[in-house]
Amino acid sequence: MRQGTKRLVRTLLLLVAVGSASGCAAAKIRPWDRDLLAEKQMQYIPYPMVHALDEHVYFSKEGSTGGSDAAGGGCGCN
Amino acid sequence: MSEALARVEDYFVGRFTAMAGPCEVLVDSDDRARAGRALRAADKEARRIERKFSRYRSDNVIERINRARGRPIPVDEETASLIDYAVACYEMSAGMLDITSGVLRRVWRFDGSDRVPTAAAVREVLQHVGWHRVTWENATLTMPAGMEIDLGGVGKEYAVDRAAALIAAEIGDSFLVNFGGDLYASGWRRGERPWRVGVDDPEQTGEAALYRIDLPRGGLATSGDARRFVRWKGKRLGHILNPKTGWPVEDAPRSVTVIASTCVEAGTLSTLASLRGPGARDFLREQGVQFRII
Amino acid sequence: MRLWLLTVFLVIALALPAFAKKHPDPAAAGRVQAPGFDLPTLTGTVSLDALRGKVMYVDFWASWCVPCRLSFPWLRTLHERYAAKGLVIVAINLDKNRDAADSFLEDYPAPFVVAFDPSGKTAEAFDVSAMPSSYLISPTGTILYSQAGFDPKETGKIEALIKEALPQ
Amino acid sequence: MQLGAGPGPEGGPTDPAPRAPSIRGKLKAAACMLFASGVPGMARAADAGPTTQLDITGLYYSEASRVSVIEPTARFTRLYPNGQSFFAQLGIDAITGASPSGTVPSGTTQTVTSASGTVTTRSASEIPTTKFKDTRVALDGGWTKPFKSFTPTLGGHFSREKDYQSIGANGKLSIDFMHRLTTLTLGAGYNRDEVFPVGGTTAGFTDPSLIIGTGSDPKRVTTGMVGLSQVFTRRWMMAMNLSRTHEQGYLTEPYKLLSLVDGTTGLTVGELTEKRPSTRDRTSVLVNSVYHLTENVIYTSYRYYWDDWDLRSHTLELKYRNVLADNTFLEPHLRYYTQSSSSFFKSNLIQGDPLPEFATSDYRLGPLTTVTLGATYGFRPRGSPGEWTVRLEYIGQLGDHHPNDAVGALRQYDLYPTVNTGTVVIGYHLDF
Repeated sequence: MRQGTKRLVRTLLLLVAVGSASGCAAAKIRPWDRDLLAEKQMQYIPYPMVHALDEHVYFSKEGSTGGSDAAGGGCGCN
Repeated sequence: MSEALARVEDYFVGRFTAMAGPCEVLVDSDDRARAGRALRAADKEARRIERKFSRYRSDNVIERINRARGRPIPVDEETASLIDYAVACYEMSAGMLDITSGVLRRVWRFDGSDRVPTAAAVREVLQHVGWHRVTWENATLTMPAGMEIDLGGVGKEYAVDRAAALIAAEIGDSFLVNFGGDLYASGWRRGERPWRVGVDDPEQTGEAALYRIDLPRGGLATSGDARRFVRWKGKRLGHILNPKTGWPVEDAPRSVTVIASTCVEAGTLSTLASLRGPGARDFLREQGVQFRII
Repeated sequence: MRLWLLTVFLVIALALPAFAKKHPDPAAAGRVQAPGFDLPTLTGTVSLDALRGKVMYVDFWASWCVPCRLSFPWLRTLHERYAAKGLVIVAINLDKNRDAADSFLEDYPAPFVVAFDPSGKTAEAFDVSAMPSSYLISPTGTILYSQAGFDPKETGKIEALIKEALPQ
Repeated sequence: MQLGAGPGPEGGPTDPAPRAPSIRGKLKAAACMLFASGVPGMARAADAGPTTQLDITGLYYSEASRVSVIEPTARFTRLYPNGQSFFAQLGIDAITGASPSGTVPSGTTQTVTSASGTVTTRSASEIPTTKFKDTRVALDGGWTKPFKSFTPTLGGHFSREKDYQSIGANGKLSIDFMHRLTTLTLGAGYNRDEVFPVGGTTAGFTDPSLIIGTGSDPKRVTTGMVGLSQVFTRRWMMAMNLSRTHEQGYLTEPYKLLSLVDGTTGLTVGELTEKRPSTRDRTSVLVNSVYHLTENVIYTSYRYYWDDWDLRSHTLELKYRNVLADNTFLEPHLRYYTQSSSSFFKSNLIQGDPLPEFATSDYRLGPLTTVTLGATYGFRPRGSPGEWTVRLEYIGQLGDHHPNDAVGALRQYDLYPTVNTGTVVIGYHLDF
């Protein structure tokens, strides 16, 4: 397998391992304990529009892309 | 909240402005926190009803109905029950209490001058007045283009009773709600004292109270407004309009104050009385309610 | 592309348990005793025993729970319609911070009984699995019906159950 | 109506109440109907109507003596009681300024006319830049609806500028399990970008004036994403996202050039267009954590990125949301980014050497470090509705000033000077 794909599989397995391990650790959070989690700030992207601006700025200033959402491309930033 | 809460003698007075007028909540208690909760409940309900039913707002059900140009408009349960109440008043008053009569203000300006619309102008507006032109069934209103409904009349009194119901659920103390003169008292104050209400003289609104009424429990409303009238052929015509003729009711009393079990009933009775002009006193005596006519 | 198929397959396998719904056992309705509680309210205290003989509708809610905003107006309707016929609604608040509950109650005034259980021990006793959760309790203290979450389309069915449980 | 409710003189005479009423009885019934019908103050749960949200953001981005961008964006979102929502968004970018053309300092004073018609004079040691001015319009839309244990999301994108058009769509499916403590998200996106450079497209390594075509040249971008989010405690949740992008088609930057220099003196002999591969597979793994203290919130994220152009990058981001008095907040923000250069990055081509398969001197594919420092202040002005946020940021980009493949006179010049950028983002949110 090409070097990139090998790395991808390794990351994938890591992802699954983290997922299942964490699943049982968090069993004791009850529905009424979700007060903080329900807050608007408790999101990975609390301000989606500002996040989109940042993605656009760094996409046109650096060589990397992606990470949090699948929407990509869309500008001839020369 | 922008309202203010002050201690007066042995009760609390909370004031705020809503429905284009001064609003007050009086709570016969020493507990400031409870008075505050009562005040907040009244303030919130007054604003909610104003937002929902005021003719001056551009984003509510009244606006949707008045802009429908003939299309049927389904309404929510609260609006439906208010319209049902208005229809009951329309039938009870043989068409004299009509929520579609608001458009008459397009031709009438009660600014104390002697400007009076022409008969033709009145006739033209009257084509857009009359509940009989409206179809109202299973909570859907269909009204010909050019017509408008106005729930402002009953709206303020409804807000008083609604606010009172919410305060009663909030605190046990006796209280009094006063939205711009329409009020409701929940019961006897401590020490078996009634709420004493001053009714001002229509000529100098705002100055000395002409007389006082004891109001232990129930609604009080006043119809007639000293400042809105025209002079015509030496006669003073008040702003109470007869929806059938499109003309002010002749010799309507300048102010009719009625006490009834709820503010809504008091308001409707006072308006019905005013519409009878000189017959107002006999009408109210026949209804067996406490009232004052000037 | 083979790799992506592997990923998708793996993911589906992992996600399957999510769809195995836990159905409450309908046959148990009416036989399970409701756990007791004795909680402070706005004006005093409320307990299950004190309300024995009355049909109760217990609703667990919190200020930060969005469906609870939708359920409160409906609870008010139930109160307005059936309080006189003997229905007692007890809305148990699970907020950890009382101010949040108070400001919610300002926006959604509650004419029915509101109790406060910041520790959540009553919710634990009722094994509440979602927010809000509500339980219809018979005069003898047994759970006639339980509803996890709030679904406007279910309100008709619950109202019918309440009418049935109330003394005719 | 002056209300004197205090103890006053004995009440005035009121008329007595004689015979049984007729209208009053009917009126009482009607009033009871009004209040008894369970109407007070509430819409039935089912018809709590939809609400609308307005979000406006304005970006002002300015690189010292280079590019400046003004980007206002407005978004309308319609929210329904069952959680479903639509949004439509319009964004406009106005870009002006100059960006490095890719060529090295010529060592002599020169004037240059560029494809988009502007003339610049340049001193010997100055990095050659091409001036441009462009306006880009972007339209976005989206829909989502939460079901019992999964939430689909769909989105669409269209953007158009003078020499570039992009049409795209993306979809996501989030599946909740373990009582919504674990959420798996699958995402896919497709973008079709078309490049129609001013002056036509050029072949690689040719004279910039040699035009091979004027038609548009598509670039297809497909992305796939799988993410796992886990709530660990009442205060802490973490997510890991793996995303993979495949780009195919015209990936070369139309205006980027390479200098052909004399192998010993380093003086410019000529300029060639750059050449990049026609495919690119890009992968990134992002780990994201949100931790809620008593009132404040800490956001940390790390991304590792790699692609088959041999470019590797690390990105570390820290934000600390500090809640202040009467719902204002201050959120300081640090971002550190470093990337290794792609395999075909060169600062120039040597005359006489055999041409490589690919080559670019675009600093964005070379060794690069970006440091961003900034803070966001959020507040709700008393009396006026809606929430405002203002963010000020400094972005510093440091390349490799003296690359080791520089020859002759070029060794003394700073071929990749540090770029300092300031940005201001103003945000406004309104529920109505």
